[in-house]
Amino acid sequence: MKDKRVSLEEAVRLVPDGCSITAGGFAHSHQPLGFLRALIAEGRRDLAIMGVAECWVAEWLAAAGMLDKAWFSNFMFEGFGRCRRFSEGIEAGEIATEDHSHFGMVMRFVAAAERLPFIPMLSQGGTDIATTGGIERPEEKIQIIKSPFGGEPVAVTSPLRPDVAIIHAARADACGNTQLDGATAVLAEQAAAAKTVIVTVEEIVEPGEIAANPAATLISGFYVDALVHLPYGAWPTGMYGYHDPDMGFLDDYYQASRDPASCARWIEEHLRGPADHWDWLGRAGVARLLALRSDPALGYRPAKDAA
Amino acid sequence: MKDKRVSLEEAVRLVPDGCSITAGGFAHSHQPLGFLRALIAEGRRDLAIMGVAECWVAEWLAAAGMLDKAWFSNFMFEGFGRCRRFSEGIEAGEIATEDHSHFGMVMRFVAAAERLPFIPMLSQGGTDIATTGGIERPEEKIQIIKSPFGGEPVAVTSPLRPDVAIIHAARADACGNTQLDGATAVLAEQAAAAKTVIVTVEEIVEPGEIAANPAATLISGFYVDALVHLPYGAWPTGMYGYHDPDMGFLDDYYQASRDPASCARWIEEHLRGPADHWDWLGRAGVARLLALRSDPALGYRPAKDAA
Amino acid sequence: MSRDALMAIAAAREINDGEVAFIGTGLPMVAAYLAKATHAPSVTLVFESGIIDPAPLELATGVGEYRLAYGASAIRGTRAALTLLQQGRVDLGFLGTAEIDAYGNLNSTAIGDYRRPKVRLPGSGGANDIASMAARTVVIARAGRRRFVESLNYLTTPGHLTGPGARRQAGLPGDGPVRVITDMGVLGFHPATLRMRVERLFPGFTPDQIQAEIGFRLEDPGEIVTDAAPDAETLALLRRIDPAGTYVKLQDE
Amino acid sequence: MSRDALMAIAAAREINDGEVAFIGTGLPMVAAYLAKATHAPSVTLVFESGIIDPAPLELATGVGEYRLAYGASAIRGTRAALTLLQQGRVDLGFLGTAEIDAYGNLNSTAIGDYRRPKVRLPGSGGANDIASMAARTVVIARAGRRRFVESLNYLTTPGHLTGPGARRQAGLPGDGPVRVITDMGVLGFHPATLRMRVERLFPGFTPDQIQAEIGFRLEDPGEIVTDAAPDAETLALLRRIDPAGTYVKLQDE
Repeated sequence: MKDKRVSLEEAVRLVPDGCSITAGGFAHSHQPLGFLRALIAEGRRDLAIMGVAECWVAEWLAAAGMLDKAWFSNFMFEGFGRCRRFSEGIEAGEIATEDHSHFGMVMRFVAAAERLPFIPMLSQGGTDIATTGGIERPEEKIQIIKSPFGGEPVAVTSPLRPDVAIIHAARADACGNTQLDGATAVLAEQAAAAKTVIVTVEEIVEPGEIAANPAATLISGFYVDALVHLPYGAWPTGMYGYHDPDMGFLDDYYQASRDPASCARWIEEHLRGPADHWDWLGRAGVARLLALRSDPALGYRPAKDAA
Repeated sequence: MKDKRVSLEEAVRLVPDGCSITAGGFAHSHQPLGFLRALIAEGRRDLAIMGVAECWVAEWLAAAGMLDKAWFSNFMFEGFGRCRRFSEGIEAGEIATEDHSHFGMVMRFVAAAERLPFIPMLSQGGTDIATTGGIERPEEKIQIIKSPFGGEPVAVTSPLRPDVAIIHAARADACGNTQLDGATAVLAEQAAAAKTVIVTVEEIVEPGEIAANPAATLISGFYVDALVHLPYGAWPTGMYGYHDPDMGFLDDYYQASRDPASCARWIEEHLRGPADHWDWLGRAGVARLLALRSDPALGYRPAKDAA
Repeated sequence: MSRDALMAIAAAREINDGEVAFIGTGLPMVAAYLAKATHAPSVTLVFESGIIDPAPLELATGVGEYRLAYGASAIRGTRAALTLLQQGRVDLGFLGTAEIDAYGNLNSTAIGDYRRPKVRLPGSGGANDIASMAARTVVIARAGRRRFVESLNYLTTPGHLTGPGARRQAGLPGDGPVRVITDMGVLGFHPATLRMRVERLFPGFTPDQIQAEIGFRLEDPGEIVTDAAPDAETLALLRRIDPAGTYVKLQDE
Repeated sequence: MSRDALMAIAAAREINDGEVAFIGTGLPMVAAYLAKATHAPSVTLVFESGIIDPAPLELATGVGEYRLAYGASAIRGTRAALTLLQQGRVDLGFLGTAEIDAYGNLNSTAIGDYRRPKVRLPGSGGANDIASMAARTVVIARAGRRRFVESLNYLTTPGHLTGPGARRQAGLPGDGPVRVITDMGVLGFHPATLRMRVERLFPGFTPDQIQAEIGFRLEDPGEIVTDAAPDAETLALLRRIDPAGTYVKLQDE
């Protein structure tokens, strides 16, 4: 395999105006927000998201006015509430949507990854997900067909291929053999489905460290186009085994997002303001970041120790 | 979850005459031969195998006169040659066959496991695997249909559900949460597809030992019907991280299998002769078994140390 | 006695020992740990994040939250968790909703026109998958005429769709909802029509009080059970599982 | 100079740097490590057992053999390995065979009638999957009229099937075989008919000698290259990779 390491700036250039992205993460965990901040600071237009649960990516793209379309299954802020800029963007007709179940999105990624023109699945049938199109015509997304073997009705869905996957993970070797601890969300399927794959990681390690636990390799290097060493690249979302989500910082955004004007100021100050990744982290401050660190025996920071 | 532990004798009773079995293993690795020996000693008739690479299970069932039918993709003895009793059983018209590619077998297991009436795949089309039936009518196994989205031709295959899966693994907790080190072959798909799942393991461990590496759990306890503590349960095939295959013992069988009469004597002596699992291992002898043990840093026994 | 507590206890009652239950954040998580601590010690809990059978030391505030991973017998990804549903390995799932109709169909997508909604909601997530593929489901929804509606704005998650036979025609393997747990009592589905009717009442409520909060006509009930007030031991357990009352307050506000 | 060595060197030449190659036991494994040690240091090797990109300390005697696992960057199961083929991530696969026809279709299933064969062979294994789904394949087969036949007893593994267009109609995404490496030289496929023809000769062989060992008429060749004898460095590398001559003997017997 080849060395995939590039700078954050080089990786950001792989995301052009008008492209569709999918991003790793689940709820307040391992969303590639370090990369996203750099992308927003750089500025892009007319992006589409194809996502399962990367609520912060969808919301910040919407808040930055960069999001046009969303193929997705669920974006909300667990413990807070709705993604306000994203939801209001849809209500205002500024963001077009195509809805799915989680499994529906995952299976469209799988079909795209495996070059299958369709894939059967046992959910989504009988609902408006299957019959009400927002971007596609419904019959392009889901159909109920009869099994060629027994004639039973079964739903089939079509492939959906994002242009770029952006994933933050725990560690990789220089060739991009990538591991993540804890629940792995949809990272493997997203990486396999996308045309271009960008991985940011907490640590770049020697190949021997990957080979020491080869069963944990989630994304092999041949899927990866660009690898960026980006510690705290998920912050303010968390990174299992490294640090908890920064609920205070997330709440700060959530409060600002209730009002379009205050939200715009927040985006300007926090996402477009920092000079680079280190400035972004530096403004939070070392004490704040280190206070989030996981207890290694638990994989998280117990309540009694919380920052 | 519930405690799944039973004795080897109780587990053997879960395999009735006339049933179809699938067994874990790949080449000379982790085939459930301790269980198989007990099954052969107990005696069964008219069994079917649904297998990918469990050559020793197929061969010994054939040699013991217990095998009627085989759905499979490849049975051969890597480094030795053909499975003689199995192959000659087919040539004599005593064993009916249904051929697949490896991926074809795996996808039929996946379809059965996931309740899908069919599953699309990109191999097997255009060949006699798709058009020549040995047990099923060909159109029951594979068809080429047109995608309902774009009209492209794509092969679909039907589900295949074994009655019993028999799997030897490294370790499980009492509830049957099962782990295997090294390449995991088709174990997860076989366990998910079968109606009844029997797992034999080198070690039964405390739940905490499973929870210490939860990403390595290959088969969750709710798939498992019976769990048997059966050290060296793969012998004379190997167990990655525990012991190498016993190539001498395997070769002893292979040489005997060249002739039906000598093969029958071998089966009688070695498989039907031992009183129980401990006698089976005891006849091999402690020194022989321990000489196969893996180097823990390598997961195998390097050539210079080989028994 | 809080309505939260009554709902959590009613939800826990739906879980049988030895089953595999697919659990979301919030009240179902509290109910699941209540069941596990009482009548269903060998239930296996599965979460859509890919966490299977954990033994968390503290109540988690989300299905992907790190404290939920502690002690899990398996951790994978979302596809693996959802595939358990497709495999038919999940006996029971819990669902919440913004709107529900008489057949137990749910809307968590949009109020108003789909393309230009008055209120955009979060979307299905795993709800449609649970409702389609779990052997049975239980909906948890406080009563109210804006929630229990004659006609949904958008059908996100299948209940019994249009009634008997409709789920099979749509290719859905699970049997659909068996209960709807409200804050006044528990509704079930009439076996012939698969439309909702009252089955159990929480202490102090009447069928008419429930009907008054439901925007469609409930089927005539069969036999109705009235629950007793929960005992002190159960309430103490709830307090231990959710000490801060994050999801289940023991006193109504 | 052994024919084994010439075949292994010809096979190694088919591997380009940076590619993902699906490798089976035997001569292809030696060829793959020869390529990796010379012109293709960043090739990724994938094995059907689920072992990806290993760095074995000793030559393995099988794709599931434990010494092959050493240093692997990923280890999964067979489904994951075969799924790489379906994903189109595999550039190249190697195949062996008992019978091969003019289109590069292979038989490794049965000689004689399928249901009552004269000789039952091991069956497809992963060969059909590699041949169907890898971007391209290379067949390794010693010449001989019982191997290179006009008509197969059983078509296990697709070459170009019946010629141009046939693979697409059968739903096969890969482009099929590009080379057949024999012990006398290397055959390719005529671009218009997709039937076999001579492309390269090993030192000392002529096209007529190859035709004499082939049971069907080869297409007229285009330009034919004659290989030089391998250099000492390459032979030393082969010796280091396979010291016992398990798969590649350096002297013909």
